[in-house]
Amino acid sequence: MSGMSRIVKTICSSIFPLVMIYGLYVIAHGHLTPGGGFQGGAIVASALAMILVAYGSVWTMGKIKEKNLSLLESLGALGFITLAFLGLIIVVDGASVFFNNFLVNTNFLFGIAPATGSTAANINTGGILPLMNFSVGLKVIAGLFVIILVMAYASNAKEAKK
Amino acid sequence: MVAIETLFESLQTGSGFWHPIIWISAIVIIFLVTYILRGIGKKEYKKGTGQTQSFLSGNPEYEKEQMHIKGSNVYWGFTESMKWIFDILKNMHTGNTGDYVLWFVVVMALLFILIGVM
Amino acid sequence: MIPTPPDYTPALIVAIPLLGAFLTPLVSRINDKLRNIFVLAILGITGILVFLLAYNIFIYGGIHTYVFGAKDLSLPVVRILFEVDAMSVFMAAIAIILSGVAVIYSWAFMKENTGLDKFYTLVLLMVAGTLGMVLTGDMFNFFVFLEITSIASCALIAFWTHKGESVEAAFKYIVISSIGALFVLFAIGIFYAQYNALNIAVIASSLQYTFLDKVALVLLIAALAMKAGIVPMHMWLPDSYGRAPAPVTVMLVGATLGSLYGVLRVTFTLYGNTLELVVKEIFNSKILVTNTIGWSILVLAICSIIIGVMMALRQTDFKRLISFAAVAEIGYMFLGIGTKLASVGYNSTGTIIHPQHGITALEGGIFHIFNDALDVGLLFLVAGAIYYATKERSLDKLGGLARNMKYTTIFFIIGMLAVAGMPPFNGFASKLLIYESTYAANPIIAIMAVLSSIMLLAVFVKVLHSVFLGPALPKFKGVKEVPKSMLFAMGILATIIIMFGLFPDMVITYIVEPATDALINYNGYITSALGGI
Amino acid sequence: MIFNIPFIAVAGLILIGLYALIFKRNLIKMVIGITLIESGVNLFLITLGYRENSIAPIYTSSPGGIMALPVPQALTLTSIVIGVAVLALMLSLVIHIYRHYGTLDVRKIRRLKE
Amino acid sequence: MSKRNIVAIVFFAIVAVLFIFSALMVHPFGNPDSKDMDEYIIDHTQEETGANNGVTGVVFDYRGFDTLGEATVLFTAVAGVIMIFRRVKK
Repeated sequence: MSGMSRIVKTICSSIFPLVMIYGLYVIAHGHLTPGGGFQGGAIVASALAMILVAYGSVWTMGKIKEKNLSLLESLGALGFITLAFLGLIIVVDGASVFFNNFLVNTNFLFGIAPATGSTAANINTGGILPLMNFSVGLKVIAGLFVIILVMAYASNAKEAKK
Repeated sequence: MVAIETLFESLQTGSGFWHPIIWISAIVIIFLVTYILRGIGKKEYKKGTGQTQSFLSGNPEYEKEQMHIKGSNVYWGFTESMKWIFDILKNMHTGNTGDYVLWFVVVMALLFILIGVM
Repeated sequence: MIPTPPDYTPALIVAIPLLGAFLTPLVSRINDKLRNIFVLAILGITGILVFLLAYNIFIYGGIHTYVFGAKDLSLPVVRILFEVDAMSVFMAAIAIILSGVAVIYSWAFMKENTGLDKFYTLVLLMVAGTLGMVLTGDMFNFFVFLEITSIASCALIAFWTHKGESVEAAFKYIVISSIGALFVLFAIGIFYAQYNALNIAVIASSLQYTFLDKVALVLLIAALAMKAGIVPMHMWLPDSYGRAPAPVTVMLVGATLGSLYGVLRVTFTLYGNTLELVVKEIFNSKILVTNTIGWSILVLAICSIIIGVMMALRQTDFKRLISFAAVAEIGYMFLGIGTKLASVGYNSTGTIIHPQHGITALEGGIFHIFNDALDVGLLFLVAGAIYYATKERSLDKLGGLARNMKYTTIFFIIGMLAVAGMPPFNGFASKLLIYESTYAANPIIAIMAVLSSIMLLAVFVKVLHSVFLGPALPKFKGVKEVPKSMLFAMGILATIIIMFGLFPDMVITYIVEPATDALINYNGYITSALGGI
Repeated sequence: MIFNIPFIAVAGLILIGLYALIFKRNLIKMVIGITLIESGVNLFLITLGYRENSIAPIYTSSPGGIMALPVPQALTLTSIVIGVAVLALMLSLVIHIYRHYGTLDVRKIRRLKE
Repeated sequence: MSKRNIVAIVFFAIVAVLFIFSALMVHPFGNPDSKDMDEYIIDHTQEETGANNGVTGVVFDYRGFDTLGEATVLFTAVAGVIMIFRRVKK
């Protein structure tokens, strides 16, 4: 399929930034509001899938190769496991454990301890959880989109063969 | 710490013991005895005569390549005589994926009856 | 002289292969040879850690626990716990040996193929999944690693996508393994619903054997036994073993044994506390639940031994034949397990007793796990070498290869005798233990097992005759011996086989007996997790 | 007992999935069956975490009151992502099977048997 | 109605009956029996993980290793799909 009509393309490209921003919002506020890395990543990946459907897989594959996407995905996974290893390396009050939340309660980046009970949202809390959300979000965006892209391109190539 | 003398202890199986070193030495002794006995045997026979040629009951001898028995022909008699068992097994192994799941459901149901209900 | 491993070793054993898997796509952009070295180095580091841990546990005993994310465990157990006892490191050693051999083998075997970076990535992921399965102490974590192993193995089975059979085998494998994993997750949900816990030790300590626990037990045993490949749920196994590339098949053996470890964990640790205390009144005769499960496992085991051997007798595909032989070997392991479960009983005073022959049977079964991994792995590597040299997999077309491939023939003879349980190789020692203890339990089953073992030898004599012996066929004139690296990989396994065969008592004393004791002693497992608090 | 209607729905979903796997012949329908089983298990996990008139376990300007159990939601999240992965792999395998065999009938995709 | 379908229906019915019966045996919907682990998480997630969202606290802190495995599963699937659709030379 070589993309849909001009109307669809225009509407998709105008909706795309809004869905993208919404997904990034869900990723960034994963430790405060419902959502997180996986959900927001799925939203952004669905936006990309919308572009893929509108413009056709050949055009999209021409814009971005799946090799780069898988590279991006392994970068996200590396960031996640690196945060886990940092918990093992950095010693916070005697605890150096794999998956240790070494940033919480240190008034550093994301390190402010929230007041217990029903509080107002403070983006600067959560320790390494927002960072993990970012890496997982990157990973899910790249992963889901590369799956959709590769499968669409392969079935498209099969149709072209006929 | 691994004690080195445990290398040579023999394995107690409850109603006996098993020691590979003793077994291997026994095999070697038996081989030597057989070799000596073989040395006693007669050596003189006429080369190039009928004594050294193979005799297929008068039939002409085939080429070497044709005399190789293929894999599915080995144990032909066995499989032929037990054909009924192999037919049952053959019908059991349908390559159908749904049947694989069906076998799982069957075993699960039987285990339910054995463990859950009774 | 050998240093004691740090307490975070169990985490590193799983995390380092994962890190390597995430790094492999980046490394393979640089250079292919560098990627091969990198993968082997990752596996080497993991192997060193595994063997440090194994040495420490086998010699000094004890159970290593590691809590993720907190300094120490606190009640209630909300964090993921790794609990490593002798059985776990036993299985981890098997997995790491097989994967290292497979990687060395696939250097030459896989050279002509494309997409090798993904291949090595998936290999590392599969190793990580198997290691996590055997090391974890958390039910849901076990499920996650089970899924990692299943997905990676499925993708690797379908590596030769230009062959329809490979894709078909991969589809069957993913259907079967996802169903098994989903039912395992269902059982985990049942546990969570009743005890609000996911940790194995917590669940085992608070298990009450209600009806839902029976359902969960049935689901776990059925699903994990299917993934372990026991008759009549074995049909996916010859398909996927026979069509995967040879190194992948060797790692699949390790993954299948991981599911077998799951069965052991469930029957002996998770339910070991309760099963022996529950008595059922059937026709006013008191029957232990353990004996019911043990006898059902015994029946399945003897069925898999006989059917596996009979099916192997009529196969003409080399790897498929070895796969059915592997089904029979799995039956021997389940024979040991079932004999142990069925042998528990009352004595005259009405107290529970564990007879010696049951424990010997379990020892034989656990020893046979290692032997089966080595022997079947070596045979699959030999089959792959034959395919690499001749591009031919049917026994009807092969013949007379012993002239051209001497070392391969020697390795095949070693593997064949070891699988068939001929002295002085390792298969004999474990099968001897299984035979004797099973004879004490039930003579007929022992006799069937011995006869099937003899038929197994006959099967491999057929392979030896039709592949290696016989006149030199003209179309195999130019066949040469396989490269050095493949021979080296086969040589590693053959060396371990001969070592285990020559010194069985040391292996039993220092490796198998600690694993058996760790498996039987479920209270130790529970207290080492929860005793510290 | 009447409060257990969600659990009966779980059992029904799993049974429908098993039915599709055993009796249907189209590979896509079998994939749908596996997805149904997975949805049933996810529904089971998520219903375990529900408490009567409870709110979501989020403290950000929460009205207060008892909260639903957070662990089953986390487990369901994990198992959903795993299901997506399995589904993607199965569908790509189905595409390849159709390329090689020219059919999706499971009775004809039997080159590996006996 | 082939023989296979009859056998299938019989065993399927057994499994169905037992599943529905066990569904009735679960605790009543809406009030679980024991919930100490989740109560602990609900009480301590803010001071231990610093997250207002309890689910995120569980996913990334209490059970972070599961999340690593989950991310690994997605990574595995992506690698598998790309590998399956790669260009093979026959």
